[in-house]
Amino acid sequence: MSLNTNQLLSPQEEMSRGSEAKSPLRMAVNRFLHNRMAIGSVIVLLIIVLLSLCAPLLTHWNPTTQDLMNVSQPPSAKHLLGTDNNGADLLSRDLYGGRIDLLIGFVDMIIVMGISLLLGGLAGYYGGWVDAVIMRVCDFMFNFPFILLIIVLESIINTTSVWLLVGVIGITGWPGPTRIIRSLFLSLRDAEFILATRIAGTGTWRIIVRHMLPASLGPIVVNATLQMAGLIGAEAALAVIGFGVKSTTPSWGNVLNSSMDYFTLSTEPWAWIPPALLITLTILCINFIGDGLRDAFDPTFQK
Amino acid sequence: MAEVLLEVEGLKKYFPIQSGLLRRTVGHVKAVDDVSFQLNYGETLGIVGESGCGKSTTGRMLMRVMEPTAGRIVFDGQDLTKLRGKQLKAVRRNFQMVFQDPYASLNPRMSIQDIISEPLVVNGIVTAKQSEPIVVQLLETVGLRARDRFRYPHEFSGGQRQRIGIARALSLHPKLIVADEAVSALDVSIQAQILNLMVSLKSEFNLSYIFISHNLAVVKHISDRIAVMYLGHIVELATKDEFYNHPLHPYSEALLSSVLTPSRKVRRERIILTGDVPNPANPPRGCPFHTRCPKVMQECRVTRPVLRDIRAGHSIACHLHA
Amino acid sequence: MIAYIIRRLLGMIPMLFAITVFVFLMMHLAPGNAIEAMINPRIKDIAALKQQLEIQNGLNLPLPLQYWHWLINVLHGNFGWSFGQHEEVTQLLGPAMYNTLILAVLSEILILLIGIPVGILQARSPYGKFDYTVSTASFVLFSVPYYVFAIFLIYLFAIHWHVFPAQNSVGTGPLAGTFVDHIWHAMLPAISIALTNNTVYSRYTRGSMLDVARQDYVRTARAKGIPERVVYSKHVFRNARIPIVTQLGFDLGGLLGGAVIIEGLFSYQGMGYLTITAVSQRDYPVIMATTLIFAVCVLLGNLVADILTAVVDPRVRYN
Amino acid sequence: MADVVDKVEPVVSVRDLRTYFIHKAEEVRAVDGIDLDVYRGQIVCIVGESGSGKSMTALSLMRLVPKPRGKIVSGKIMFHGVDIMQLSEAEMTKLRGNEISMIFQEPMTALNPVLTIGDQIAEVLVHHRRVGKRETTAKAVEMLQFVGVPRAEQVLREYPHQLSGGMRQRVMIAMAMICEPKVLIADEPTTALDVTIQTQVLQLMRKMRDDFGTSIILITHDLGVVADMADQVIVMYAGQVVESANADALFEEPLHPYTIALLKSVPTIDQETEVLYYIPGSVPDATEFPTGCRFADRCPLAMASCFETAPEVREVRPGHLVRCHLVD
Repeated sequence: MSLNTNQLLSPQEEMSRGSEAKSPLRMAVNRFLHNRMAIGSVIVLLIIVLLSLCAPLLTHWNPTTQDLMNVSQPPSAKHLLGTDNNGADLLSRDLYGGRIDLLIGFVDMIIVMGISLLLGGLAGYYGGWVDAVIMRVCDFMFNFPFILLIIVLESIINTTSVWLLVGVIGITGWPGPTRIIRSLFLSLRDAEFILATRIAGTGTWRIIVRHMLPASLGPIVVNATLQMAGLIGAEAALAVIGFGVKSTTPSWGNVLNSSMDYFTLSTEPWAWIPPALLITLTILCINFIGDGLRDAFDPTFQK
Repeated sequence: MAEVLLEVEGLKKYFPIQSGLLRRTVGHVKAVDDVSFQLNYGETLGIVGESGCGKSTTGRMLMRVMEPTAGRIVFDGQDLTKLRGKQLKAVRRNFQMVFQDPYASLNPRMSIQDIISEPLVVNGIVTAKQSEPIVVQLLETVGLRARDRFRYPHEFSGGQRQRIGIARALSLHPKLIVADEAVSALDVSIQAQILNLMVSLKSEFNLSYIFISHNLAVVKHISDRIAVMYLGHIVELATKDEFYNHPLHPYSEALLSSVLTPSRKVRRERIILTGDVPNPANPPRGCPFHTRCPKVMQECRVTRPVLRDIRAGHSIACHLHA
Repeated sequence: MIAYIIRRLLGMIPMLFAITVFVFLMMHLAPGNAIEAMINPRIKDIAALKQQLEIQNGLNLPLPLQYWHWLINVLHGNFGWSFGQHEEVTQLLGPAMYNTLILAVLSEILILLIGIPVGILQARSPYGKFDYTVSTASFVLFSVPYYVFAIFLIYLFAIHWHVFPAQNSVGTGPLAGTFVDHIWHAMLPAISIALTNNTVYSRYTRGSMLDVARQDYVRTARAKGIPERVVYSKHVFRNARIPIVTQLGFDLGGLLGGAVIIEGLFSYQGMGYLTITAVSQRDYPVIMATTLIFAVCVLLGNLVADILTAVVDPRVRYN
Repeated sequence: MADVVDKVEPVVSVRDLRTYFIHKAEEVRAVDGIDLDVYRGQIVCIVGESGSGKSMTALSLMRLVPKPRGKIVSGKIMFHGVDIMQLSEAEMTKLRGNEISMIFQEPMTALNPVLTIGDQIAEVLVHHRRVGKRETTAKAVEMLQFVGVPRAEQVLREYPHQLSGGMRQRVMIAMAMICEPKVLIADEPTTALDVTIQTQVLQLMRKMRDDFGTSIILITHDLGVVADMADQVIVMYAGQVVESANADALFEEPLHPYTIALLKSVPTIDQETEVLYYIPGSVPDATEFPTGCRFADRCPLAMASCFETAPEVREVRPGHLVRCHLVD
């Protein structure tokens, strides 16, 4: 067994190495890149993200400046989408507003998935009492749905700061994905290829990192996108019943909420249709991406 | 050469049956109940039996991936059931396993190179880089090409995957390989390839095998000694010739008479057993086989016969031959 | 079956205990206590009054003892006094629960009448034109948040066409307060809930039907010469409905607890609306009551789901 | 045994049956030109390895090829002088379970888990015989007793998961035989069962043939089962029949190199062999069969011509058909 590796590799073999090695991950990436709806959604989503990030370049209106002399203006050259009940420019509120929703969607997705991976992973890998405890906590959390928990927590914490809202959503959103990740790990734990690697003497850490995480990558990523779609909508859901961030802060939910009166709804469609469309479009794009990811990771999945 | 490699004594695996509100244990499924045998260096022991007889559970306990309820597993002079952590890892490389399902036993996301070299790397024998020539040699040993190591499991057929599984098991140069239904999922023509490979590897690598299978013809082909299991017990343990020429336990007789041979000339007298294997959660009193045994006596319904030597190299658990 | 239900009900006790402890603690973690919420901070001798009231209300007792008193009260149906609405909490709960019940049942009926049949139709001829159109439409509809639906429904049905009211759970006029009036007011919120859920249920039904249609026993049924119509109604649907029935049970629990956002949006005076009002007034006794009832509804919903599953699945029934 | 076989006119006669799976541009030729004759009371075994098309042949005979991808593209399936390919779906439904029945490999998954055994047996009679409830129950009990299910009346009220594997397969047979069909197709009926149970089930199937004169098409990969049961044997490879003969003749003197190799590669308990014979390589991909003989690149006796032209089936001896260039 003292052969030099290089001697074993003929030039043809080296050549064929690239084309022959079809790693499942690379195949998944390829499938995703060939999914037109998914790629189109990625582009649209990027545009929405860019619009919010570059809001200062696109409009000179400050979204928080109120002008009580010019409330509820219809669209004009000055205010492309008119002004709201406080006289703030609606276009700039729509553009800046995306920042909060996208921030909540993205940051909370990471918080929620992080907690879920940790707790679900522990429960699924170790089983036994660890699993029992974590699952009981999950069951407990399920008795208080997400929105209810948030508004009750808000009444206790008594704040409308953006980061506190991010925190509250983050620490209430994990039970669902935790259950999913737990069952993934639980089924993997007894998979024959995991058994084989345990017999070979592989340690726990390596089994989790090298075998179980890659094997559950597909479902985890798909779940993360679904979570993100839900979380992006959460801010607006809270805002329309008056529990979102401070009403002067621009957010899609706040723009929507400030149009929730008979007069605005019936006569000023430019006030409420754009934020409604933006939220819907963003969620739609993320769902299409999630769908594309699922097809990419699991080509046998039948819709 | 008749040195003992593995000695199993009083091995048991009971799975609790829980019921009710407080998850109280109301009984046990006695998957493996008091199994003892020895395996010599260079020997192949075939374990046969029908589904649910406890043969796979025995194999998993030997591999130390399932904790026995009771009993000792002495491997090369060391009691495996007492070892933990680092000590266990140190002896672990001496026994490896080949699985039934060639599609489930290889990680679909790892290249063949990574799959075969993993045991070497995690045991600190070589680094991932150094392992390449070893992997090449192992692949050639099991009849695959060197360049196959860059490919992934989904690109191989069932038989080829089973070869990869064998290469992985061989990588640590184990003394014992437990093969659990290793050829059952394969077509006959492929099954023959794998059986031949396993036979030739045995002498090449000085291996001992425990070959678990429901197929008596396959077991006969590869084994030196045969253990027949029924409802968690070994009911007969004999050398191959003794067993196939003079089976003594009524269950073994029935089992052998049920084996169909692809020939119109051999017409065996069939012993047709009535009924099904009893539920292992609620095994019959006395001899586990008495509910189906054509030669049942009063004693069989009361006391369980123990496994004892009838003659050199042949022991059975049956009141008929007391 | 009855023994099973009793066992399950007893099994809920630890969870109920945990929930009540949680709800109780939540109130005590809240900034300020019930007394502060009750009295006018500008009155004289506030400290003495506070102390007096605290003793009166048992707030000076150790926490476990306070919990015990509270629990005993709750078990007697006494949830305390609403500071926000100056009424017994129990008085507020009655009408709110009635309204929420109407809304929940109405939405479930809409789901049963639309979501599930659409899914069945899709599964009968999968990958066809109808299936493709409905699948695409429901994927898009699924991405529309329910509050956006609600706003569009208000715009169309309430503002534009004046068909259904968009506010309150009862109206004025000769029919005010009748059952019909209640239903009429529950229509828009129920449709909003059902729209999103319908897409979920039709996808779910379709998936479950297609999954079952691939099973060996469906092939057996065909091999026995059972007409295709019967194969679907008897063999496919009876198996496909199992996960759907379970899900319906779960969802019913959630809906009975009150649809917070939708009720808030329509000012529909159900449990969700009551919670929102209480939260904005920091009316803790009401919050505690609604949260507790919500949790109990979810638990009962789970129980109903399990019972329904056992009814339709003999494998569960016999284990 | 032979006295039950009536060789006048075949009950089932198949000519040039082709069943393909079409998905996008790919065409999987699962069954690619099968001829088959089954006489009254005969047990015909179709033997082959996985991917040989034997199960798809069975489903084609029932016209139950999985839709929408699977399709019988050509062929004639004569049942009692009627070409069932010409029947409407409604007429075919009347035939299934009544005149031609089928049982499957996994008795666990082949029975509906939410219906009682009684329901599942009764519905066959309800749809084909239109008899009353009491008569149905009586008939079901009788049939269950006939196939050796103890406590038959109680079993009628039980669900599949309450029975053992062997009992489930007996129930399947009872269900398939309750209308006393002329043909029973059994697709690997004993593969999922233990050997001692296999013996019971095979014995039961023989009894069915003897008592009802039913013709049985038995599909299996196990040459032991073939030797035990068959009157006539059809060996399939890559969607085609490679050899077809009377069972005694086939085991006495197999002629196709594939049949010979297959028989040699099975370990038996009757002889000792140091090294098992084996067939190198694996079955060709059904989307692109070679132009020549499909077995050529695994065949130890392949000649140049085998790679060029595909051999036709030839009657080498009376009743012994072989698809091979070597046997002329």
